[in-house]
Amino acid sequence: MVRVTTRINGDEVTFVCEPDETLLDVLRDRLNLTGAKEGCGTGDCGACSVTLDGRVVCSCLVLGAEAEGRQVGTVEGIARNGKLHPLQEKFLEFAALQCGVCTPGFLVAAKALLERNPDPTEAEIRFGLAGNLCRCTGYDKIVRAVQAAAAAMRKG
Amino acid sequence: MVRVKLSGPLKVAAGGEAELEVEAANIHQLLTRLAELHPKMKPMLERGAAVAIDGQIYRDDWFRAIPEGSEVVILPRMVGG
Amino acid sequence: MRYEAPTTVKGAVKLLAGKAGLARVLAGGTDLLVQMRTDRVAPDLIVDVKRIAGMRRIEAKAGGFRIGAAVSGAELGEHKGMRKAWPGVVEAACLIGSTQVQGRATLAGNLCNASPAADSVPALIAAGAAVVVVGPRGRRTVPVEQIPVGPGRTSLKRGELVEAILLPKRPPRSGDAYLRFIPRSEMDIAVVGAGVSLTLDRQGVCSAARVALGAVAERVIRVPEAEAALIGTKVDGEALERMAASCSAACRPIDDKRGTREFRIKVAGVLARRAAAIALKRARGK
Amino acid sequence: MPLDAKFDPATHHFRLVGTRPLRPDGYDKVVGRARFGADASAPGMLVGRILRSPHPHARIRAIDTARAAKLPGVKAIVTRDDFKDGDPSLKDVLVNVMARDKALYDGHAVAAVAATSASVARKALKLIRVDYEILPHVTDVDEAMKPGAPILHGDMRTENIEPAPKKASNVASRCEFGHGDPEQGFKQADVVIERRFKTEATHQGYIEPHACLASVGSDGQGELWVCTQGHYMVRNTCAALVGMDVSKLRVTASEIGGGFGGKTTVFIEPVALALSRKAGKPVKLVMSREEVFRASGPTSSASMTVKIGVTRHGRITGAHADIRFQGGAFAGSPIELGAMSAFACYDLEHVKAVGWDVVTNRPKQAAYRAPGAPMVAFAVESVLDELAHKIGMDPVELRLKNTAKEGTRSSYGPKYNRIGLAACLEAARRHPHYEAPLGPNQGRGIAAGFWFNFGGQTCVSLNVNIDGTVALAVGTPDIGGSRASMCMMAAEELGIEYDKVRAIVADTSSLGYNDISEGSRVTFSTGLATIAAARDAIGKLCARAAKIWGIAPEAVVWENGRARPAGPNAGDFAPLSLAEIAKTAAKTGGPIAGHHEVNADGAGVSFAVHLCDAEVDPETGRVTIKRYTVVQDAGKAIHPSYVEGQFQGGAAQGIGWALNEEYVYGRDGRLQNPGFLDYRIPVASDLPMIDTVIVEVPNPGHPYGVRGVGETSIVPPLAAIDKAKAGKKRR
Repeated sequence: MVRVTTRINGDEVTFVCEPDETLLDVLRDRLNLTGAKEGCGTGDCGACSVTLDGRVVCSCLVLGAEAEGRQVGTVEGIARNGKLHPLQEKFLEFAALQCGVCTPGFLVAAKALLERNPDPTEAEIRFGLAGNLCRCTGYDKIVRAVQAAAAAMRKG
Repeated sequence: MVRVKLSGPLKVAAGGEAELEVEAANIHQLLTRLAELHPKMKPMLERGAAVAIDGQIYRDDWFRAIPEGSEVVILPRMVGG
Repeated sequence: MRYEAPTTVKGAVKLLAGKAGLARVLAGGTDLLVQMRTDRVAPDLIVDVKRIAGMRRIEAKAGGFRIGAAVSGAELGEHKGMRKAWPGVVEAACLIGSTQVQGRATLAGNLCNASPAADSVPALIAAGAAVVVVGPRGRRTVPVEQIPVGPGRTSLKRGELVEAILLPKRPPRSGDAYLRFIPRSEMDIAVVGAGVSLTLDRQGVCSAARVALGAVAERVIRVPEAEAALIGTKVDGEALERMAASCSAACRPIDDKRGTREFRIKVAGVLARRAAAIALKRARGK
Repeated sequence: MPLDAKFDPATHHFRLVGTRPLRPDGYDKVVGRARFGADASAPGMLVGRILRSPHPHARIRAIDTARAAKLPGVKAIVTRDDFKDGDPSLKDVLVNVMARDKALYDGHAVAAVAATSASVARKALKLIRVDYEILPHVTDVDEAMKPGAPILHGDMRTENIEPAPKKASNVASRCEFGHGDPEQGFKQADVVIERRFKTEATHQGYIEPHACLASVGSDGQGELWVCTQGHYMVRNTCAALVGMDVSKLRVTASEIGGGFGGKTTVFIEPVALALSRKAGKPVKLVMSREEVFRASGPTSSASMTVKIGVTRHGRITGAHADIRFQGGAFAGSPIELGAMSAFACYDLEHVKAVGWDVVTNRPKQAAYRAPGAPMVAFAVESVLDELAHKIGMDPVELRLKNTAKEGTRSSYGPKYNRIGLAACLEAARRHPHYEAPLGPNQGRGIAAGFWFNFGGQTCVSLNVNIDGTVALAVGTPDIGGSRASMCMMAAEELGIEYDKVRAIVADTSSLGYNDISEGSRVTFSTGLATIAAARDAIGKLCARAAKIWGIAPEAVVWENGRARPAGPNAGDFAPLSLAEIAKTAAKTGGPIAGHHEVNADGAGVSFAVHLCDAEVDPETGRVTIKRYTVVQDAGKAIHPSYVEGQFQGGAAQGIGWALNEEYVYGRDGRLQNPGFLDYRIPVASDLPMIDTVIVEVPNPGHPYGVRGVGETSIVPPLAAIDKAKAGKKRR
């Protein structure tokens, strides 16, 4: 077993895990943060997206042990003090989710995208989010929600 | 008397007849009568059949009345995704 | 299984060379963790090299670059100097997987995974890149094309790991490019990949060229005939066609779920030609 | 409860229906709080894992679990011996859940373990020894039909052919639909085209793998948490397979991460229950993505021959289809639906569709959005397009000339009621997309599609709370925003605000039986039942008001959320709001609730027309979808955003099917691409925005005119994209 101390959504967390256990399994099974989902376990769907030191990654392709001393961000940390992030608001307003299982991954990835590129083109959004699979929406409403959130965030 | 149109497996079970006339006032009577007339139909009807009366499809509705002179078609029971 | 995150190269080499059974280097982990999950590899020891100083850095060196083995594709893509000097290499690295994979995957990992379809490898070979290999017997510098020897197999010896990738100084009037064919627009493994780098003299005549193809043989191959078809020409339509034909002729691909032999042979030429056209534009400073 | 003849949903002013409020489950889903199948846990929970056959066809001589059982941490192992034969109608389901004498496909379950951790469970699987006798296999539908093909089931005789065959075959049955005589029709044609088509199997590709948490005690009572489209189906099926009383198994439907038909049967649930019963502890069982591809229910693959004849003036004189579906290792492909839907868009005098249901060494197919229809529409619409080209007629014009309309005898038997195909064709032709210029290497395709839509058993309970809010309990898992539509319909009827109604999906012990969320039935049937339950509650609310006022109940009417005397003769009383009546409910007779139980019929068929522009790289053949428009009849759109979402989602799945999605089997009979890397569903950068046009031709079978919208949208894309790819400007 490995003992790991890390920060998750700003809070210091210490956990123990198997050396081959993924960060996704640690988050879900040990820390009860089930917002990140396992859709494939092989980095092909993005449902388990989290940020690691501000960069979006698939938590199924990160070992729990690697989180030592790092900053982890999950969907549970996007709303602050009960207030939804503009992306969360626009996802609801634009009906950008149907089943909602890919939504946490999309929100984490879209937030990271907008932090690096506050005014993305449609193509930049589509390519930037190509690692997040959605099977319900055909992406149309997701892209529109991200565009609207970006506009709202630029206005401040 | 009700004129019933058959297709698919039911037509085969009725010895190739595409249309039958049976005495029935509702769907239950119709299905019972058909199974009596053509015992080969019985397992198919039990497995599930839908009945269209004047274009309206009923999947299960034994006591749905069949108006005189209406058009009746028996179909396989359908499922969706 | 044991997980270790040494902070020095020496420490890493010692771990890898130890009697730990099967040891694997963990850089980005985007191949290794998938292989572990699908039971293709069950290491006894994982050596995470991301805490080694120097492994996470890109350094400008003698006009070229030294890219630490744990530098991610995203970090490479954000490096202005690399983007300007070797856009083909950067583009190839940034084609691997998704934004999420980009945040982790490394050039060194892509190379050492030794897939014939690795996107960054044809671009690195075309760029004339080399790797610094470090092991129990010290350091050696090896051209990129000598690392993979077959699907999943490298020339690295027990206890050795790649420490850095070296990109040479870009000669004046040079350009590089990488293109691949995938059925979707993202997220697929290359069905065919083509990397081209070329240099023009002052008259616009091609004085040097390197061409490499991915997913058309048991490993990424360099195609000297295609290079020869460009050198000494103005990289006009005719030269490009001859280069494309040489590329197709050099292919020895397999039929698999991702593409047929026939398709790969044909498209290898098409992509090499298109990549050369982009490299030419870049060499002309456009 | 049909549409009231005096009520026209097209002109009626709805207060809420047709608006776009936020969905009630939305907040939980954007903050990561929504609980899906794999998100539940229980104290002392074990981890379940399933051992699967690596062989496509093999006799299982013996299974030795002794070594695995000795591994510390292993708490239960189940094999075929733990599942006894029972209800014969569930035999195939049972054999699919756990292999009996033979493994019938790559991925077929042969044993399962429950252990204290995932790593122990994984190790235990490796210690189970299965003695296989490898048998020849077949995975292709045409190969499986040939004489001499490896036979899957020694007792299978082709049904519905005369004389009944004596020899075993992989052809489970034949079916036939249509009327008239196509041969006669072809003689009247100026042009007759016959073409053969093949389509590979695809997968629903829901992002959430199958997952459940089972807990069975030695008292025989059980609880099951599961992601499913139909938790009542899960309850009834599992109770039968595992041998429990239906009343003792309580099933709760988790939030569901996509289904599209793939979660309309059971796979792991009976296994988890059996493991839990044996171990005496809760067991969580979650499929990996690889298991989802290898061992859940993909679609049929199809082989089809379609022949259509037309006159120079564009009248279809005859149509014939011969359709062969393999549906995996068991009978039951959606061949009848495929054959019935083949020519459903057209008004034909001579039409016939013959279907063959074939078994192969592949996983048992499950429903996928309009099961059976997309591949057949691909064949039929492609031939029609070619005919239009040949006679020099606009393809929309050709379809309009032959379009099915009210009174048309459908190719599957009944005459159509009011339908919207012509309206969709006209709307497509009017759409700016239809005449927009095309760039180089671009082509435009158009195709029509049809789906039946279903109703089914539905039970709804609506409770008026003390503060004037309303709790609505439905029994159809919400697979795409249906709770929002239900709240809207209830609030519309009750005359209260949308956010005063809260809808939940009740567990199987809290509400009566409901059929599966399938067949585009939820907004139709659960909506219909919700409206009826609201009207039931209104009746009771009016009765309470009557009591309070001391007048006859018939003298009270409900208007704008308030009870008021029907007229001056009834008395002069200030109207009572729902909240006011609710507040005194305890003193006026107790709780106020509305209920409705129905087996809904009259779902109303739906049609769509799709337009697609594609660009083809002339050297590599790579296809890019440049523009896409969906025109579809929704009857009445309750929440237009989610109607559009269904249109767009179905189109995207159809685009994936048309371009890159397919099951690839190797010569060894093993699935070569059991993952999202090589089973390539569309990613965001593969698609353009998908324009939608909602056509509203009211369905006479629903009080607001609703038609199901979930499935039709996957039917036209295969043909539309194929034509667009062909590169000619065939509008």
